[in-house]
Amino acid sequence: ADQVTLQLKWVAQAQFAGYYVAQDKGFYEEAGLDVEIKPGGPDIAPEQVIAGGGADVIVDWMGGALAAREKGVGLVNIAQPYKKAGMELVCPADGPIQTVDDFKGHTLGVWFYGNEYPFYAWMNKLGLSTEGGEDGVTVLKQSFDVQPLIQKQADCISVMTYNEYWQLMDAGYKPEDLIVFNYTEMGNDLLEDGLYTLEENLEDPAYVDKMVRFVKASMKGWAYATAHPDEAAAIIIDNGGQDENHQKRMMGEVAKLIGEPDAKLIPEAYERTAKALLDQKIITKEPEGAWTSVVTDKMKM
Amino acid sequence: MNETVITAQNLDLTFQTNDGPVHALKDITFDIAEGEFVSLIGPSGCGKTTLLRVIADLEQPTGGTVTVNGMTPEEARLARAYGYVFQQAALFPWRTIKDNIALPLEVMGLDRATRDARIAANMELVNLTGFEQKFPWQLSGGMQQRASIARALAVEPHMLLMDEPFGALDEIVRDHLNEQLLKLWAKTKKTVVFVTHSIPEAVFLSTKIVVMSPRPGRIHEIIDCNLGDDRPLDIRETPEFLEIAHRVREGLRAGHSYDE
Amino acid sequence: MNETVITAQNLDLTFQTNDGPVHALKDITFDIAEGEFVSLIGPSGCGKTTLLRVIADLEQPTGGTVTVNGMTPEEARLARAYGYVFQQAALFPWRTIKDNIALPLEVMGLDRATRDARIAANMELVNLTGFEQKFPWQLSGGMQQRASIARALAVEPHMLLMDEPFGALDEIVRDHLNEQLLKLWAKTKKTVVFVTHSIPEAVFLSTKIVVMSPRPGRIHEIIDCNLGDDRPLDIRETPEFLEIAHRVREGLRAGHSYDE
Amino acid sequence: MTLFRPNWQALLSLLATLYSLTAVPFTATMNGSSSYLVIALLLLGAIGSMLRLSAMLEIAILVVSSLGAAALLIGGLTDATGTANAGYFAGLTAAWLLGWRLVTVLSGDGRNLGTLSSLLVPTLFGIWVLILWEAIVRGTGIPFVLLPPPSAIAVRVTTSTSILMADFNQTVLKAVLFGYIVGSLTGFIVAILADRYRFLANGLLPVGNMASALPMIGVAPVMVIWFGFDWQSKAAVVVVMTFFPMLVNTIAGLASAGEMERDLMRTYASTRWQSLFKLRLPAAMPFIFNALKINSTLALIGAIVAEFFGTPVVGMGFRISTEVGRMNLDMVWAEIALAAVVGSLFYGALALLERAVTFWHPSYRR
Amino acid sequence: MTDHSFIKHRLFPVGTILLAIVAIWYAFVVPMNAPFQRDLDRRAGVTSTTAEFLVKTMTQPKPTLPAPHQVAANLWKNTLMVKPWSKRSLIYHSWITLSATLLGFAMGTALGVAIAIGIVHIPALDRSFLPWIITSQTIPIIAVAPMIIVLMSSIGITGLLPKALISTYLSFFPVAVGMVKGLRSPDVLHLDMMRTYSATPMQTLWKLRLPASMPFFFASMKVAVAASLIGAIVGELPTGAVAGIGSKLLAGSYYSQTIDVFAALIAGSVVAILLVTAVDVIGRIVSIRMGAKTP
Ligand SMILES: Nc1ncnc2c1ncn2[C@@H]1O[C@H](COP(=O)(O)OP(=O)(O)OP(=O)(O)O)[C@@H](O)[C@H]1O
Ligand SMILES: Nc1ncnc2c1ncn2[C@@H]1O[C@H](COP(=O)(O)OP(=O)(O)OP(=O)(O)O)[C@@H](O)[C@H]1O
Ligand SMILES: Cc1ncc(C[n+]2csc(CCO)c2C)c(N)n1
Ligand SMILES: [Mg+2]
Ligand SMILES: [Mg+2]
Repeated sequence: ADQVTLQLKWVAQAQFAGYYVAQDKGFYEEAGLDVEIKPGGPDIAPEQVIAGGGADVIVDWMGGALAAREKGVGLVNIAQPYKKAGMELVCPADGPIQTVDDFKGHTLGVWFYGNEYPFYAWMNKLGLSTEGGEDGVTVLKQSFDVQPLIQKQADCISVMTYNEYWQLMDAGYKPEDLIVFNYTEMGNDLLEDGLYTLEENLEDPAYVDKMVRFVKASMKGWAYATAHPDEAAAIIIDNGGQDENHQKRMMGEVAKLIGEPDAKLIPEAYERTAKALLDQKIITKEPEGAWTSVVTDKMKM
Repeated sequence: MNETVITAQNLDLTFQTNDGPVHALKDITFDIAEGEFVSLIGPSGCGKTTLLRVIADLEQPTGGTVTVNGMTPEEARLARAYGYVFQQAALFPWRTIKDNIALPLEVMGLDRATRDARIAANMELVNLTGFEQKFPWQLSGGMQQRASIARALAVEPHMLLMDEPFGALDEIVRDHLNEQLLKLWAKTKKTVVFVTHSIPEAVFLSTKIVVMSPRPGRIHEIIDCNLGDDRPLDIRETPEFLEIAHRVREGLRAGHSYDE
Repeated sequence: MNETVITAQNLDLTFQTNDGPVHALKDITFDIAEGEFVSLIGPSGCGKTTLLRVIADLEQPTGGTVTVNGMTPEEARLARAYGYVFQQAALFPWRTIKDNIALPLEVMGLDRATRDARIAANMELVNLTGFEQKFPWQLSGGMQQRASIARALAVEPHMLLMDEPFGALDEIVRDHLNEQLLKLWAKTKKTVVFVTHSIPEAVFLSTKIVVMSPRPGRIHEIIDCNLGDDRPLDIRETPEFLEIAHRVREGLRAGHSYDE
Repeated sequence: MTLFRPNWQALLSLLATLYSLTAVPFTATMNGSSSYLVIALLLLGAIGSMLRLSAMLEIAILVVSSLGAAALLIGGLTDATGTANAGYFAGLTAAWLLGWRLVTVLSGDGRNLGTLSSLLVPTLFGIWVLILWEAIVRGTGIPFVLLPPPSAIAVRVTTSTSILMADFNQTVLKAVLFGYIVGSLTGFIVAILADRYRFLANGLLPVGNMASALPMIGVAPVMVIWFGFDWQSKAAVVVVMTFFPMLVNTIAGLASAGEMERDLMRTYASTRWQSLFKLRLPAAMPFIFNALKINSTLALIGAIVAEFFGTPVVGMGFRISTEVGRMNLDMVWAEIALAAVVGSLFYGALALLERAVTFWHPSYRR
Repeated sequence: MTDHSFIKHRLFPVGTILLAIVAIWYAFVVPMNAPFQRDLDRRAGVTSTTAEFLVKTMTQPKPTLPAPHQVAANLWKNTLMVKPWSKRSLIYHSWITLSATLLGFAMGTALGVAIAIGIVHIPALDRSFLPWIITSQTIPIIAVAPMIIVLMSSIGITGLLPKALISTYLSFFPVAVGMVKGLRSPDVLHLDMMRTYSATPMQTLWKLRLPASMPFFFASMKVAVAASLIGAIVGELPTGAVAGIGSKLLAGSYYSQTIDVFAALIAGSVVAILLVTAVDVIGRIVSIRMGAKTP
């Protein structure tokens, strides 16, 4: 069977259920693939791993991938399972922030490590300085958890609809206790989990064929996971995930972001993402050839 | 005679070592009166240092009692009843010679002027003037030993415990220091307990000579020695002197393990 | 006479210290023939140790030349031409007495049987039999010094450099070791350079006595000393002996800084 | 006496140079003549260092040949990243061996070059680390996002000085300095107390040993919760990290005074404080400096790691952890270089102070 | 040491200090967890008595600062109630970390000693190397570790070795520095004596420098073994939280499972105690066999 190594962006959790399910259910095997899934973590940059030859495909956010592309890592998006962004900013309802106009002079938490681009793009759009002070916002690099909100170190923090939001629920918040700014709903979303591979490999038709089989099997996995969230959660736990109940909920939320698992990238979403990154000078020139539909096009056949 | 200042009653001391106990002192009994000059003499390893250390409360006897000035050795030590000269110089490497001599004076809380005066006088006495600012490793072995003598004398204690203070010195310096010590003793009526290997030195300096014998360390003989208060160096050629020296030598030889 | 083994020509040595240079040796010139027993005597701090260290290539002279067996001191040291006894015992605290004596023999690569034989013989010689398995701190000062003498003798070198080896020993042991050393010397015709503070010791042992004077260390006088090859201990009462001792004492006194 | 005095570095260098002759030119943009110039320089250095020349002349030849060849080799990579062949690396090895020979000559002749050589030698070593790094990274075309070449880092340092200064201010001047002083001082004071009360020492030392092994990764988030996300929580991490080394070392140092020296103080019936100040603290100084030196590196590392958790958007640790995610590896290495420079200067200053305070220790009287 | 003095000089003082720590810990639990508990109560609209409130602060599932008994219960559950080789067992994770620590420590100690011997004997190394060894330690390895792990896994080195190498990097330094000091610690007199024997540098090393450096060696090994453990834990963070104490810490902190984090911390400390104590005991045995005065 053909070898494929997949590097995830984060630890084993339902965010990546499709791949684990495809693996567990033998979809990859059926497609003649021998897939190794490497979990990520806060210290793993998938872009680095693929540049060093440690992976064939990575799960990455568009922002990080385009930034790496400018640095000479020829990443190309070959599939985009996530149609919507799961990122949002939440603030306690009894806090000082009720609307976007209240941000001035307050502290907002966001993750870094390449996950900060949507936030900065948004602030850029709002015309708010991120240098602190009266007219700007103070940015806090938040830790992995929801403590900054619980401890009231930040007035708002970033959460994923499928993960940290539910940790707040676990911590006793109810939906009505929170003001939520959802990037997708605001139209500020940048593309999240996509599959990327190196440009030079795509010149080889055999490699493209391998990727077609890989993405196809993965999407089969996603479809199965969406249909059987409980089983998917159990598979995640078997692969080192934590907290089965949490994974079930996460599966449900993730399914909403994926919708119909067809892996197609929507060009408008790509354009919006690229523009936002350009506006913030995260990338300096219009990216070219950063996505391709060769794989998804071949999948239909 | 004068009041007793040091008494030992059936002293016994055994060291525990990795290969069995070492019986260092056995059944030691003696009295030392105020103003006496007592020499301890005996073969190497017979327990002279150990005995001096017991008196100074640096070693705990495993049997018997010692009193110093009517107190336990510990109380005497805390009352700063004595000055002690070690067999090795034991100078602090981070202090200059002058500051080493100043050490006990600082501990006693003397003011700088008194300290400086005493340091100068005692460095003069041991002929080290000019070496005030040197560090110990820059001095010869004999010079280090002299610095440590000056350090003990600067304290001006009523009682001096000296462990082979002149061992590393040449004959001339030794003679000189013997005379100085004797003068000091005659003038201040200090009580001195003095460990030495030299029979002439013991006879010249002492009013009483304790001859010890080894394994286990016991008192072999106590020899009275009365050469009068005024002792010029050439007293060492007189018959009385030679007679006492002979007795000490005989005692030493008898207690010694060599059978020649 | 015999072949010359050590020559010094206009030796000069100045130490640099934090408060200025110390002139330790000045214009030292002498010859030592094979089989001679030369004593260095002189006031404390006059440079005896320094001179011995120069011969042993432990100190670099700042002027003049030394040759040892016709070689530079360094070559002689590398050829293991001499054994050295230090003023301090310098035993390794982590080795037992026996292992301390074995040290130079191990360095020389001798096999265990030879080592053990030499160790036993030399421990016997300094009367330390029975203390093989003790560690240095379990021994008295004098015993440590004897162990260090045994260590140097075990090497069986052709030339012995000894820095006050008997300083910490009592008279009886000292006499005993003086006799042993003399026997050894007479038997093996070693060349010995010997630092001492004791005039009788120097006269008893030596064929030549170098009297030094201090600040800066110079040779004051070289006194020949010919008491014949067979010297019982009581030779020390003979007029020839006393006569030489007197000359040494005069020389010492003249070179000394005390003016009594 | 022959004119020829072989040494192993030059001999190996000669071999490597001869091998490199088989692969001219070395890179895509390096022409034959510049490759041969490199070879000529290397031959000059290797042969020159084996002749009985004066030390000065040998040094001069080695400097010119090794550094000259290295400069040409690195220059030969312009627009030719990843095209270096085996001959290129053989030449590089030969130049490096000559550099090693140079260092050996310089340190052997330490006496007549004095302090100059004690600065020169480590500097040369550092220069060679950079040369090899640059040549290997660019010669073999290691991706920038894995390891940037030093030249790129240097460019970044010069273009980002204001960011570096702000990060330095936040991390070093606030967190490290405060934490280092407070942590070391409290460790010292507790050690003095523990020395006074044996009970404390018996209890604290094992606990101290265990705490010093506590991974700071675990402590840092807790500190953020307790002291907020600004520099105070980083300083707290540094306090915790520096406290125990100082405690353990000071206690060991206070116990290091000699038996006889203690006895001496006993005979003076000196008080505890007097023994402490006059004997045991001076004797403990080498140990205390040991702790200060260990702490100087620990403090920096602790503060940087603590910034991986909650932090305002400034600081060396913040920068390192975020710029890795943004693939700005040059910025990451610029911060690492800054940390190394700061840490080395800090350490060097402590070493000088140590020498002044513990001048009497035998290790300075070799 | 007799059994009695062991109790008096070890167990009792250590026990007291640990008790004091636990007491202080409990004292902190209430104020640390109270604000959040108040928020919770307010949002839930309940008012509770002081006693109820106190109990609540000590029984939160994800407390800011877990109470000691919560941690103890977690430890109990994850060590004694599960099979030691199961992935849920802290013993299993501790073993993973311990094995990397030991490998790294062994390599670090060997490297440190080798470097120190080189520095003491070769002037070129002393001058050129020592300053850079010091500089190497000012590099925040913890920041570089992820890159190293990624680099190594890209050339196919995975598993124990990358973690152990980070341990090596952290542990060689204390050993090297301590041993340089130790190898230079012999008395000038002793060195002179070896000179008079015209001993080779090798002989001086074996017979004088190494024995004289033993106290320094063991002191720095204690520091080094602790550093090794930190290195192994740090090395576990970027491997995607698969196994080891580091992965437990990380996994716990993703989901604010503070109790898990503290349990993992304690497991780490226990490993640390075992390691440091082992080095200490070996050090004592060696020092007694080298004739040290026993108290
Ligand atoms: N700390 C110790 N542990 C074990 N044995 C000891 C200790 N100190 C001394 N000894 C032993 O006690 C005996 C007496 O030693 P001490 O130092 O009192 O002799 P000394 O008479 O002073 O000898 P010297 O004239 O050589 O200095 C010796 O046999 C020695 O080995
Ligand atoms: N390392 C040194 N640094 C500075 N001065 C020194 C050093 N070693 C010795 N001296 C000085 O050199 C002089 C001679 O010292 P040396 O040790 O040779 O004397 P000595 O004759 O052996 O004395 P003693 O009989 O007391 O042992 C002394 O004045 C001493 O202070
Ligand atoms: C250092 C760090 N980076 C990101 C996240 C948040 N996070 C959790 S899952 C996820 C989606 C990744 O595909 C993101 C961004 C975090 N908690 N800590
Ligand atoms: Mg004694
Ligand atoms: Mg001398």
